[in-house]
Amino acid sequence: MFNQKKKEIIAMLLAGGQGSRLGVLTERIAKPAVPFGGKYRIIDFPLSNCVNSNIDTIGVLTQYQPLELNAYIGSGQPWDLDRIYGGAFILPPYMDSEGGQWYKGTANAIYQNMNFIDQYDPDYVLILSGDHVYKMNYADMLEYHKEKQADCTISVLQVPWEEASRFGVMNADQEMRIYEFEEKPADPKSNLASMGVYIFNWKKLKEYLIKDEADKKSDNDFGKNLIPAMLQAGERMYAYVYGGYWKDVGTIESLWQSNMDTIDPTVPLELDDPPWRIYSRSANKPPQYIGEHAELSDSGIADGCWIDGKIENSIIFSGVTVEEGATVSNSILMPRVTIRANSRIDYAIVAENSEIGEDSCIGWADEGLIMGQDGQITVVGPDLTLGNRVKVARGAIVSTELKDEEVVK
Amino acid sequence: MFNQKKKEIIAMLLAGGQGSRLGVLTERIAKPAVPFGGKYRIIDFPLSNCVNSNIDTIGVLTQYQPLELNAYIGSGQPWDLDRIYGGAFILPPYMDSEGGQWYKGTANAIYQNMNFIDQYDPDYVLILSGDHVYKMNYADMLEYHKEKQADCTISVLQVPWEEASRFGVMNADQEMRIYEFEEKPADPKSNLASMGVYIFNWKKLKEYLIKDEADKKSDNDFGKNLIPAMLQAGERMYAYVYGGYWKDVGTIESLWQSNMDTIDPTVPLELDDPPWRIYSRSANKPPQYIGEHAELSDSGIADGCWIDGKIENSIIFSGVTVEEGATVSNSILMPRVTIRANSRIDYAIVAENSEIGEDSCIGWADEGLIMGQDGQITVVGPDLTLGNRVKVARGAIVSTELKDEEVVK
Amino acid sequence: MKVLGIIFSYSTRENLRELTKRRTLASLPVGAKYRIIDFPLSNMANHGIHEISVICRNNYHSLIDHLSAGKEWDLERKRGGLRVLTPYDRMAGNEPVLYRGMIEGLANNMDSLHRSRADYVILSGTSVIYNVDFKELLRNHIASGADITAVYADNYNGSHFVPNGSPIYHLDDDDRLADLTINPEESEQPNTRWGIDLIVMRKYLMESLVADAIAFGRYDFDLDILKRLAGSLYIKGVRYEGHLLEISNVPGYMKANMKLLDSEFRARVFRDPVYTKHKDSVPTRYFEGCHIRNSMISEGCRINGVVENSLISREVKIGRGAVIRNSIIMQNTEIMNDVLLDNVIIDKDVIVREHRSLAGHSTYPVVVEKGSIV
Amino acid sequence: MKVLGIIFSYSTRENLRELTKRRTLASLPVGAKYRIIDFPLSNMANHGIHEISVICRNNYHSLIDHLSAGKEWDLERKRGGLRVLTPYDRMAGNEPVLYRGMIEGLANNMDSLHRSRADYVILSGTSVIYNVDFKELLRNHIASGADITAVYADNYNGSHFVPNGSPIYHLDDDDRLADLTINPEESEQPNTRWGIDLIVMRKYLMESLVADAIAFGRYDFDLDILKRLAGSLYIKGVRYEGHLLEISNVPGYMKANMKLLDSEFRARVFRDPVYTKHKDSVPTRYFEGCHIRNSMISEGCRINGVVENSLISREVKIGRGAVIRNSIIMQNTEIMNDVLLDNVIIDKDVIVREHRSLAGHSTYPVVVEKGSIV
Repeated sequence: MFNQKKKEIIAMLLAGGQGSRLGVLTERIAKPAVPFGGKYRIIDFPLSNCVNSNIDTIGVLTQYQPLELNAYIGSGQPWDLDRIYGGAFILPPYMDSEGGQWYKGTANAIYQNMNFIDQYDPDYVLILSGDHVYKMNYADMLEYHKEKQADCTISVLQVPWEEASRFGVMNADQEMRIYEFEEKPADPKSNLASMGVYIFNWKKLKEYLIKDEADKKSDNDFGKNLIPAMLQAGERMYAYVYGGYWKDVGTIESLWQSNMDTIDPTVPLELDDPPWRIYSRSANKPPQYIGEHAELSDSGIADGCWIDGKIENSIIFSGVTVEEGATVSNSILMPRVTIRANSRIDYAIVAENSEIGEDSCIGWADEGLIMGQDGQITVVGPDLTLGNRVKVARGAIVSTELKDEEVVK
Repeated sequence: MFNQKKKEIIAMLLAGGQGSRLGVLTERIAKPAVPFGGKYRIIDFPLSNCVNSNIDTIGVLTQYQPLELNAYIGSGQPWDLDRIYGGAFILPPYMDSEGGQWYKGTANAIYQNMNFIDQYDPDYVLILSGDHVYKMNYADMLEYHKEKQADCTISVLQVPWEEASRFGVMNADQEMRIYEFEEKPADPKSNLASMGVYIFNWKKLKEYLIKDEADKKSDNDFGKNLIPAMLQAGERMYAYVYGGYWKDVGTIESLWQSNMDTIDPTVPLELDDPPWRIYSRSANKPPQYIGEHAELSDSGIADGCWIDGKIENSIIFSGVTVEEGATVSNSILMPRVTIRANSRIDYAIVAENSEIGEDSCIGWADEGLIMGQDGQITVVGPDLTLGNRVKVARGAIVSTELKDEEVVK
Repeated sequence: MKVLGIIFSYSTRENLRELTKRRTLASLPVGAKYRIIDFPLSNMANHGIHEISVICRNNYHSLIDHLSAGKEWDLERKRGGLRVLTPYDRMAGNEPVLYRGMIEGLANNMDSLHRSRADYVILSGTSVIYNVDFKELLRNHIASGADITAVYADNYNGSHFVPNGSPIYHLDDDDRLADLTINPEESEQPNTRWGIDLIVMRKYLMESLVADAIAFGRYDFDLDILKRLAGSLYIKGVRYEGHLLEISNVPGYMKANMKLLDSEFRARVFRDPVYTKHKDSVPTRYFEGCHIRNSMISEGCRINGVVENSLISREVKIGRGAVIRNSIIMQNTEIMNDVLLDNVIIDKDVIVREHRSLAGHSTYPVVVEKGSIV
Repeated sequence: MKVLGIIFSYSTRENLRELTKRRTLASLPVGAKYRIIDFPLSNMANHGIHEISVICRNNYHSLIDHLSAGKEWDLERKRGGLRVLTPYDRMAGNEPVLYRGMIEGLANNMDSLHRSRADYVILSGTSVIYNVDFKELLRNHIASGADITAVYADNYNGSHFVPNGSPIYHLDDDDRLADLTINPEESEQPNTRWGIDLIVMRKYLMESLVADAIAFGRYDFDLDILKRLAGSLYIKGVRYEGHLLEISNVPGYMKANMKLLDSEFRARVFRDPVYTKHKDSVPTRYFEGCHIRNSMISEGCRINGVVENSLISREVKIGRGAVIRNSIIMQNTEIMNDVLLDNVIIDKDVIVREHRSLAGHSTYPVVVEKGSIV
């Protein structure tokens, strides 16, 4: 609009999802805004991947509970996306002279923003999802897309064969040209699972978006409708095999696991990676203070914390307080959580601003069972105050305040 | 959300309007984004008034064709509204876990954003409209509001009695306490017309917003529902008399007139006013170049123009070209308009990017009538190419391309 | 009421050895994450002073880099905002002339200061870190009818310590400045009121006082304005009640940093946000076998060894078996395995190799210069 | 391929009289709205060079003010972006030392330049304004296998004019630099190739060349690097084909500005956007009775009189009956009624009172210093 100039590629980031399987964690915020890794939010990963791949124009499609996400992205400055021409743009649903409609599906969300894309006259459009944790060079994928002279390139992950039936699977020939797409096939022919990362030639995509919109029976979804339609029409679609770390943090367990992966040196998700930094909006807190009684090991701790207890194999976000005698193990404490003296937190996620009283136990298990061994994670929702001597059983979800000595099973 | 801190007052700017009486000028943009005064857009006035009144936190409620408006506001930097805590925020309609709804009326738009307002814990909320041209110190109005210990203060204008029946009229006692509000009364009791500028105590407003939302019969509009409800309940509501220039630019004629007012030294709408600057996003163009054959008088011309014709009593936006022999009088040429050689433009508005071919006449009148004398303004819509020797009659609206020698009556 | 804040990035009475060899005092790292200037800048910005000029004298290279346009302090503004004022060429014959005192710094930048539309100025030095409610200070100044308000301390976080070279205010019973002397040496002096380089007055008064002083070749604000004019102007002394950090020599620098390990004191210093330049560091990683006690540690560190009573800045690496006590480690330094440090100040970008051992004393800490390899 | 742009804000061969008395060449106003530095900065930013260091020598006060963090050029970035490099204290005995040539400017800032992760550097002066496709220049440099690419002109917008003090490149048949001499005086010299201060090379080569030169006390890039090493390095001369503006003395400054009144030339200069610091000026108001011919005029002016063949900067007021011909009027100046000006350069913030008349000649324009009252 100001300084018209062409961009070779722009990204469209689908950040509208409610993420209902994350329960209390996404009641008031969109899934891409969920805190991650000690000082990030999930959306930092696709945003940082973009800037590190030299993509400086990103439309962020929001619809569900966007207030916090919009404020978090702001001018885009933390990701170096406050560009004069380009940058990060929030794209909510809107009305035109024919009225308004909500985003019906992923393809419809892009369809409604074709004017935005056309402003930049791009050759290629990169479609991303706001709820995956991974570090990926989209510039390499674009190179591949151009080499293959593809109409659409879909980034895929080789998953264990036994898990393939949980994914959208791409069946491709030796040249990696896709000839079939199967959503959660009972009997998969391939183990190439779609990551939900697509590069399209913009002209081609536009054509199919318009067709798809005209089809009243369509769900207007990339995976269900648009990709199959393109395949059926014989367009040149290629699979691009990505070999790095990738996780859909769609469940409590996968969110917990993926957080833990950031402090596991055997997992290739090193955040301390200067040539491929993950950027985030800083909380502006003083340095952490480690008190007289602290014991720390195998943990990541952010600025603004006050730690006088024991922290083991845990992720501690900024502004957390852990008092003397408290023990936090195998857990995630989100920003500004307080753990009072002598409490024990094990295999748990405690969401923003919540406070756990003294002598409590979060992730309490029946005798005879080792905590968390069966993979169950306890969750305490945001902005809750739990009293003293509270007991919350392993795997429970706390979404209301608890009085002293309450027990949640 | 980041750096919680109280604000005494924040502004909520209703910028969602379609402005349907502006026809082709608002087909693709919201009314507050309409260009004004040679380098501004209408929304620059309320935004600049806010920062000049030391209000640094503004929610901008958008719904209709927001793409250009959102990009224009961007980070808020041109208005000094790129603050770390506070600044300008675009607030579109959104979905929460119960689904989404469009803004139903002005009051509903505020209702849906109560969480946004509560973040700043303000004592007062200023409600503004995005389609009025005026320079006003809201800080003075706030002083008045506090002095009167009002629950709500409504800014009013003294209009000529014969025009009062076209406005929402406030009937007030000697203390300026409002006892009655009449929307377009046939027989007005007062000439105090509401300007659509309100200061509310936030607690009080919140209470009435919740009541109003619960009332299924309500249109959820400030003027129709919320203000009358507060009056009926006996709340302390005061009229604040504003004495300066104010114009609702809701029609083609008022838009034209208000533009002309910016170059009329007898009208108190001086834009060259360093202590009360109107800020705008700059188009970044080189200085204007005035050629060998130009004749200029009583006009305002922006950067980036190339003028070799005659310009009289007109407003010329940035990037406009006027070729040799062309005459532009009593007209508004919006950004990047081109007027080819020997054409005549009189009493017209030519919208962005349009081109008028050679030897054409825009604002052509039957013989015997002096152009424009009856107040009719000719409009050429945006992005149109009109051929050579075209004739467009006074008062006509052009919304499609015209071929050489076409005549529009 | 518009206020212009003026911060002097240098001090004429500091002796910080290697620490200020290549940087001006205002850009000295402090508190494991900050630079000194972050404190007065944040303090002003938090109290509604959004127009601030920083007067530089020399070695301001790193300060310009740190401040840039002032975005982190919310001072990148069209109206007001941050201005970093570097000196015009100043030569007397063939000699370069550094500002001798605050007056010359002001005079050299009078063009820029003059353009401000502020009614009042608040002048601040950088060798004392305080936290003042500037709105209240200004209200009191106006209410008192004083020409100049000068803020003093007589209680340095509970002690009667008076820094060397400080102006000592002699006030009459109405708190009016009667005389001013210069403290000849650092010492405990009960009931002594020493100026903390914090001055309030009308802007036009500052402009005319500076013009007068310069005309007579006077340059020292304390002696040539406050002391000299104590009789003719109403100069009011106002007591500062809060916490202080005073940094004008190396032991003082050490003491000021260590003071921040006191949780109650630290809470007061960081009651309002203190802004600094962002780095995109990761959370600090603590590995098995590390042992940390009573220390302030910033993000981006990787810590294996023992850290006690120390301040560790961003992106510091501490190897296995290393023991760090009573020390300050600045940004991006690497302490390798089995190093022993006690009472040491290690500047930025230093490497301390395996098995090295350095020890100073709190009255004379060892300083390792920026970029060294030990 | 990462590129670091390095712009020298000063020139050692300029003589611009009062115009550069209080400002460095790079911040000299030009083209009715811009400062010289806007052109190389915008040119680089438009061609994907987003990491730029500006090396300052002295009088850079106004340049820092103009550039701030580089937001207007889209160079306020976390990764790369604009850095304004002011000198460290440089004293030889008691004498202040100004950089004598480009080499000393580079050497003094080597710490900062060294931190950049760029592979290549592009060095640019400020006395010649050009518009280069840097991407293509770099591609050619790499393809040629040259150690250094040095860009020359042999055609100054159609004339064979060679500025005084320019390096003259003597190339062999393969466009390889064989020798370099300095042009002793401004003159028409057909087929002479003169360097426009635009150099490309690998960053590590620059670092080692500068380190070597400094070790031997050498400072002049043209003589001490290009000429001296012409035999041992492959230094390739590349011809610049586009438009040029050369500004090293007052008549040249006048000529360069007047050249912009040529619509075809102007269109080429502004083909890509040229960014500058925003002012919130209103549209320029033309009143009845004004008469304007062949002039460039910026926003915020109020014009009543006659303006011909002139450049009028922002916020200039021109009274009734005033006649301005062949002149340059800088920002915020007021020309009162019935003033006559011909071949005059009026700096910023000047007032010319009623009925005054000033006239110079195109070979010797009158210059009115900033802030004067005539």
